[in-house]
Amino acid sequence: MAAVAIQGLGHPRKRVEDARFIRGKGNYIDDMKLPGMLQVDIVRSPYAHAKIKAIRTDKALAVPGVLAVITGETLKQYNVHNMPTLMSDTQMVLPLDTVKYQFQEVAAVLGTDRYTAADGVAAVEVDYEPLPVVVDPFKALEPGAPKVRDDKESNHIWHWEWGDRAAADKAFDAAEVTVKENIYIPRIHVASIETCGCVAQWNATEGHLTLYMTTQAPHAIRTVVALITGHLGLSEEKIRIVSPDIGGGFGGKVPAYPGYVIAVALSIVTGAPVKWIEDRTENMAADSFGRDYHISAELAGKKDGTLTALRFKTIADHGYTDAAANPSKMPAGLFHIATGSYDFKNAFVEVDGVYTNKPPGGIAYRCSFRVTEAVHTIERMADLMAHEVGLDPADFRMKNFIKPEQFPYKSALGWEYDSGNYAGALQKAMDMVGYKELRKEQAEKRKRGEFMGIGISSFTEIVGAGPSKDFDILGLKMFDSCEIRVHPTGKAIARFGTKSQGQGHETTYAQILAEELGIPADHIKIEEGDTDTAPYGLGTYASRSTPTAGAAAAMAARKVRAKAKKIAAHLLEAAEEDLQWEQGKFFVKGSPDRAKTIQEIAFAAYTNHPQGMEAGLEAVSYYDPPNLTFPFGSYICVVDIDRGTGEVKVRRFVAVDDCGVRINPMIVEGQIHGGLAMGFAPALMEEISYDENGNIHGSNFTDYLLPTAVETPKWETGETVTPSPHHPIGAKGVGESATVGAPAAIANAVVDALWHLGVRHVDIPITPPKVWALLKEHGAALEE
Amino acid sequence: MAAVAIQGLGHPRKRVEDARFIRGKGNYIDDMKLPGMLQVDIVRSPYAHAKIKAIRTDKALAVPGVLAVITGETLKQYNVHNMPTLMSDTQMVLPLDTVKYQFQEVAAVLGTDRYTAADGVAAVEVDYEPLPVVVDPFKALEPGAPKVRDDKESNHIWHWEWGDRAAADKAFDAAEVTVKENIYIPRIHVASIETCGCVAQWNATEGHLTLYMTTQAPHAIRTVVALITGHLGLSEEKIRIVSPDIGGGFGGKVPAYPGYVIAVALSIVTGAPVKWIEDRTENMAADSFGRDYHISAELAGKKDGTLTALRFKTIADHGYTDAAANPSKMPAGLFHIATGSYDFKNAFVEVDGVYTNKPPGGIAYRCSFRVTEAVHTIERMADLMAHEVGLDPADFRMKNFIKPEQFPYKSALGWEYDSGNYAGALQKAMDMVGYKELRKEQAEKRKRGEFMGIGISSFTEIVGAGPSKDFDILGLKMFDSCEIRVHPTGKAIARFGTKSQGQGHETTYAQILAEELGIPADHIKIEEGDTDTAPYGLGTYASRSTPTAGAAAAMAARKVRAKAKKIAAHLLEAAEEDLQWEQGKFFVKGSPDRAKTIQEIAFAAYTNHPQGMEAGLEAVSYYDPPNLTFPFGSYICVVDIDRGTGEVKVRRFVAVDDCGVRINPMIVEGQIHGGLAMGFAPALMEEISYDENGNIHGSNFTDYLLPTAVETPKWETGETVTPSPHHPIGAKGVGESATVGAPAAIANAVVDALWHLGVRHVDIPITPPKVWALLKEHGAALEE
Amino acid sequence: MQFAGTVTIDAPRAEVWKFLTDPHAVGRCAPGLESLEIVIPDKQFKAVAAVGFGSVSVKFSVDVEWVELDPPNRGKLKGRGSAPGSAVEGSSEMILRDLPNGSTDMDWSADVVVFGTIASLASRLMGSLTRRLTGDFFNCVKAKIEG
Amino acid sequence: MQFAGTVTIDAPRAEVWKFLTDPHAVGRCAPGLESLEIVIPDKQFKAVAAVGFGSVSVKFSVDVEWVELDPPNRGKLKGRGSAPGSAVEGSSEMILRDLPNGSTDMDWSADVVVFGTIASLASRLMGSLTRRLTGDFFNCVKAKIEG
Repeated sequence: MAAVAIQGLGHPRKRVEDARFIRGKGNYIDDMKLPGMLQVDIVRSPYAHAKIKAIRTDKALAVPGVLAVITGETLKQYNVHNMPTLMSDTQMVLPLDTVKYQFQEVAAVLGTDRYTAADGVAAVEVDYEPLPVVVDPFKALEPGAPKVRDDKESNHIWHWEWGDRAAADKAFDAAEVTVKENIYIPRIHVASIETCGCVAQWNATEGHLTLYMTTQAPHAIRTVVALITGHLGLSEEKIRIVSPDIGGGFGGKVPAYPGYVIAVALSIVTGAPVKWIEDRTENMAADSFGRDYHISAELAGKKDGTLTALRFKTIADHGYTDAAANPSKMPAGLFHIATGSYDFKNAFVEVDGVYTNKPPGGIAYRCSFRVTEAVHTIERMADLMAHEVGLDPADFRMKNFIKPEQFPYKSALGWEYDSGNYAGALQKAMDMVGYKELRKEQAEKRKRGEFMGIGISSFTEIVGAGPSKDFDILGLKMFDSCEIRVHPTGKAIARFGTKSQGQGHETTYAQILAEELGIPADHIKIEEGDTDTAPYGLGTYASRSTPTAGAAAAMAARKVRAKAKKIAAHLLEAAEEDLQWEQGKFFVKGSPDRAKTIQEIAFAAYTNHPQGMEAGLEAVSYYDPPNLTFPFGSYICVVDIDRGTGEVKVRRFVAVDDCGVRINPMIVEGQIHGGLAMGFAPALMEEISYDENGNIHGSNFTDYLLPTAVETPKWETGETVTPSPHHPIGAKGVGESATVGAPAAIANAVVDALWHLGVRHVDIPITPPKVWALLKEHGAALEE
Repeated sequence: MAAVAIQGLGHPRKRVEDARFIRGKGNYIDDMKLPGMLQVDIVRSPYAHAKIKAIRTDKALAVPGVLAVITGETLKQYNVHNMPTLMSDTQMVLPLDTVKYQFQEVAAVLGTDRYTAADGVAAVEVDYEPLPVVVDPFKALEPGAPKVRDDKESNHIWHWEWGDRAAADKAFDAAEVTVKENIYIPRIHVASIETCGCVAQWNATEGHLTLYMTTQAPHAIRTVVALITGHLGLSEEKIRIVSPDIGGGFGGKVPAYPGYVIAVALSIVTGAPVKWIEDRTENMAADSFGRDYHISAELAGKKDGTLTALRFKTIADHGYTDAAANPSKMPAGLFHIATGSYDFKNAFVEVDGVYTNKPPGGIAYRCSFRVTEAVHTIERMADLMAHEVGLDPADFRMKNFIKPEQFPYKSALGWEYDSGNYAGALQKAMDMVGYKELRKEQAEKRKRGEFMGIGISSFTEIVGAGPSKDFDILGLKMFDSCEIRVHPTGKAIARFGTKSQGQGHETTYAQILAEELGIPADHIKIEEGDTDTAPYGLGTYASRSTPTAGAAAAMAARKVRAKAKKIAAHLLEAAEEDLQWEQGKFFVKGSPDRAKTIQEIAFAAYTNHPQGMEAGLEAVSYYDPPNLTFPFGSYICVVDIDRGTGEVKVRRFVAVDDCGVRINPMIVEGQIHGGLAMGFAPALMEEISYDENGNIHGSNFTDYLLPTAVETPKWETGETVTPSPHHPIGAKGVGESATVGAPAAIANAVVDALWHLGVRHVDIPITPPKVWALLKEHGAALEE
Repeated sequence: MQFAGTVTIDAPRAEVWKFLTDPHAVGRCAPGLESLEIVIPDKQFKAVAAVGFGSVSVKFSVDVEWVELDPPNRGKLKGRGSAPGSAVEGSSEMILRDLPNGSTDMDWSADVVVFGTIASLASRLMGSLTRRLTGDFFNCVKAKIEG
Repeated sequence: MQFAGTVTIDAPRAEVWKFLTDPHAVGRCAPGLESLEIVIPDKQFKAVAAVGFGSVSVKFSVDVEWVELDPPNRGKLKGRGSAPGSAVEGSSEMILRDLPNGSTDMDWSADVVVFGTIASLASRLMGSLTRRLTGDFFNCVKAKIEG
């Protein structure tokens, strides 16, 4: 057989998971069919706020094949009608007496199959008494506003602030120039193509629960389930969470939803496996949303364009319960990355969380805990200030960037940026796009009455949560893990506490291990998502897999290599210190032919290890990152605006990303393409809104506009490489960069196109009607 | 909730696996039904030796639902028509041209279900040309005997010897007394209630094989499969062996049988899961047998009864291929434990392996590699010598036992016995049974012409293979392993390289861990049998689980405890050296209230570990035992013989076992009861024999007599406890002691009953016809 | 959603009044009406009607109550209905005026709020659909009264 | 297994010979015979017969050959048969002698070896079964010839 290539770092290895995905052989939750499996479907509230006066189940129970209807009262017997959120708030599983948002779970119907259960749901009769609804967080904060939560003092959840308020205020008072804007980052939904679901399988004989579920964080879910159900005797060793293939996560599959608890409860009661799968509307209307931040942003600076201070004040709409998926100590996530790529001396941010009659949340939309909100705001504001002081937005950025020599850089809001070369990335993007020529073209077109805009976004992310000192979820430190076992024949299996949802972990983790051990990546099986087998980890979200579990992979591999060296010394009858490593083998210094390959060493680990050494060749690493990583990039977007329709046409989009060392350039490229599409979408198309009665708009793909290949622009990508100094392989994570960075480039381009009309800001999504109205307001619309 | 009891060592904890077994919820191979699963059935040879002239498959392929018929020619295309045995001999998977024993696999039929496949098997037409058959190993060694193997020089496989031949011969020459006897330990079958089988599941998309099979040694099987199929690209990381619940192993489920390879090949070709399950006759007639040792035994001694030397010469019938499941360097297993419990200064044993036209083998029948053969022989011979020198067999044994103060004791055949108190065990058995009164009763009955016998067996076993220096299987060292992971809530999961077949590992391993960690056994989930998850181990047989994996459990737990101590020190803000362990917690010396429980420490391991320490609380141990363990015991059997029928009635059976520290006395008791039944059975009932044409007798439960509750005597058990000095918890293993020790006690009792007639030996099984014939020969039979 | 309009019916006010306050009479013009039950005459009735909104079709059970009845001048009713996953609340008022030519003018207005699936799935369609349904309804009423 | 016996048939030797060397004639007495095919007259024939041994029932295809034929004195045949998982081999000889009363004595002997499932599953039953079957067979032959 020909030698198998090692395919370590930097190799554009084809995604091994695609072998099954492109053949339709993936194993998603809804593919699971267990013998005797039942199906649950959920009765949901048409009202956003109502008292439940009665739930009549007799007609539902008369539907052939309907086995049970359960309500909050049923669950209350076991004290599982409520559950804690990841932010230690309370969320109803099924209500006892009131519903708090439209499409909230009201009752659950168990049937022999999905159709039967749905028929049962249609036959459940619920009497509601509508209650006053509040959907606007500002109104929710007004005195006398309808109270969302009976168990709370008011609709104000928490106030959180970061930075030095007094110093910031002082800097503003002293500022030569200030700009201010109200920016709304609307509520959107991750809209994974696979909705959420689970199959709960209770083994009554063993008192053991297997819960197959679409979760991004299986271990955390296990511990949470154990903490919730401990009083029922369902302790942690009796719970196995299995997260099979996941058809998109993006943050939406971090929380636990009521459907999971309901399926588990019904499986325990019936002894049969119970499946719960959301339909599209349930997914869009009842799962945790993303964003919904109302930001009042101010920048201060000098006339020459030097930024001096930042003040952001935010109202965060959390819906009816604070079910955000954030590190527990950070109620507004990492929003305090708001100083972005700029060297601010003074900064202050504050956020107030508010209850409204909307679904619980929020989670990140493919972003590391509110980083998009921060990036969008600072990048929009940077453009405002640039224009205000009369600088080209590119020049303005170059002037204010943190300089390469300033790293590690301590921001005014407390973060220690690990590494960066912001000017390098922007310059590369400008070169790629032909910035100067575009500005010339724009000026010419403006003369002709054509609206062309150029937008820049020079974002800095903060990912890889996180160092155990500060980062935890319900107390669980945000380390992540890798276990590797090398088999006698030199092949290996490795497991991780993370869970790929499309990121390609099976491919890239093997490459890290291959790089470190010299075992071909094709000979390393990667597994995740089974709490019985994977080492404990906090899961995949917030671009943390490479920074944490990827680092753990390298560290575990190095432990294996250390043992391998001892075995090699034994086999070669040499001193350890006389051995030298060359990818895939140890040899005696100066005698390259006196060598033992990693495969020979592996066999010896089971057949001829030194007496006194334990057999086996394996290691585990629980990696506690010393810091976060700070990927960055500069995106430049060129738009043309149709004066007749208001349509924004993205003509060019250049994305230069710097995510440190690239494990698999092809996968990085793919992640960026996907991320750009998910930055483009909320910039121009996606939004979930509510009418004054709490009726959702955007609960289906007719109303909630996902971009398809038809709408999506052609992306032009480039790279710079500034390794993370503290990550074992210098990688930073890239899964979310483009989602975070893209919207501001598009919005800035649109405003840039309309600036001369007097337009200073447009909230995303920048839809044709919105643009057309602006054009019309400024007398620039073409009308028939 | 009430506190959960820890249930550590010595606790008669109920078997947790019984929850599923007694409810019919066990998960055995034949319970597995995978979607689209096909079934294979096997065409077998009616001849013990024949040339295959033609295999006609057309009628079989015409059976509706029959999908394929494969032969050796099919497999030869992939070079998998032969496979290596564990003794590096060659075994046919399917023959190309000749069959070598009756019921050998000839072709395989794949059908949509078991019935279809069986119909296909009946429709395959095979033309045979019968060849000369040799079933007697002595005849096989004669010049001109039919040659069993075309690829070998002769029917002689190997010669193996141990000890000092010259010194032994010299001692015999100088002996005052010698005794000699030819003893046949017949071929028997483990006859597990569950036959062998597998479900092979090839995933063509991933190039991955999952093989669910009834194996006692999953990891070794995986490596062997990888070594066999490496040339086909099926490498070790792409093979997962899962051994589900096993309905009895006893050694018979250590080897790989052709059916497994056939099922795998057919799954790979069809892409569908393929099940193969033996029927009873296939299991009895084609799987590896046990024993079949023809031993010519001699002892030398002084007139006062002092033993001086031992010489055993053995012809070992291995059938058509040497597929014995022994440590690879030991072709006759541990037969050189033949000096037993006695202090021999000189000993020599030799064994010659021989091919015959019989099924391949052999494996141990619930015994640690030929130990029963050795024990039966030395214990029968001890009785002969005792009678020869006119000593009571008990007194004779007491005189010759290795004394407690001699341990560790180096035997003349090279073993280092770890610990023992043989006289103590025998004395206890004698007290329990009332030995002196029985001898009186016997004398009185003999006067009345009644035949009553008292038999003693003071056996010493050798188990727990084994130290890596000497013990390997195909090079793989015979360590075993435990991995333990403690979850945040202080519950745990632990996995082992062994595989319970009824031994109760799920119960006892948890007790060892509970003892060491103070985590209640009920909070520790135990798993084995999945090569993807369990650490590498050599499997369960030869009473090795407690000596190796049980030791690994204790060692892994102690590693966990060492880390727990560091965390406790952090939590208590105390120095490690000031902490004291008390089962389940660490406390500050002198301040018992300044304590952290293991559960608190576990939570801290994920939520509040010291900075710089990795998160998690887990450890792996691959335990390389420094020595074997040497359980022992003394059994006394009292029989009455029916002069009219020859029936041997076991009136009393006292079994005093010393297996060192008892982890779970109830399980030890159960193991002894089961072992005694499996000692009783071959002593009186079980045998597989062949006629001169190679037709098997004993291929079904009508001809092969398993004892039921009706036949089985009432056992009286007792214990002494002599811990193993080198095992972490002092345990020795007990699963096979009774099987090994019981037959000699019964045989000795029968000979004792008939000694005065001149009977000196009866080969087992001591069936009524055999006894009646002896009685008749000596004029003592009652005839109508 | 609020709707209003005026319909001129070529019939005397009393006749128009009689027709419009008789649920069974009006019911014949109600689109998708499946059943009608008078609970308290001139006070309360129940109706079941199937309505299709685009791809969504639901059957509403509606409880209707006359909250004002000033024969033959002015009537006002309120209703609340529910369907699986949806609900509707609304009120409607009519004022009859004699026309010189013996005909009657009816000024009508309605205020309808929908909740749930219908609201979220079919909101884009609601306005035009409602216009079409009310148009059909009043044409029918006119035709029936005018005979 | 070896069997032998003598049967006295109340018929002339030639007649007995003729019957016993006619497979179709003898076949009528063969237990479980399902088909019979003459391959070479007076030399070779094939038979298919179902035989039950205790719980085991198998259908044997047997090839039979006359290896000696000395009419009307002595005949010897050999056969080999197979069934799924089983095989049988055997030979049989008959010697006819005139009796003074015009009857014929037939001395017969048979040597049968079985292999495979039948041998291993049914060996305990084989002796008694064979005795019963041969008894039935010769009673039938006697009856048929004596007519």
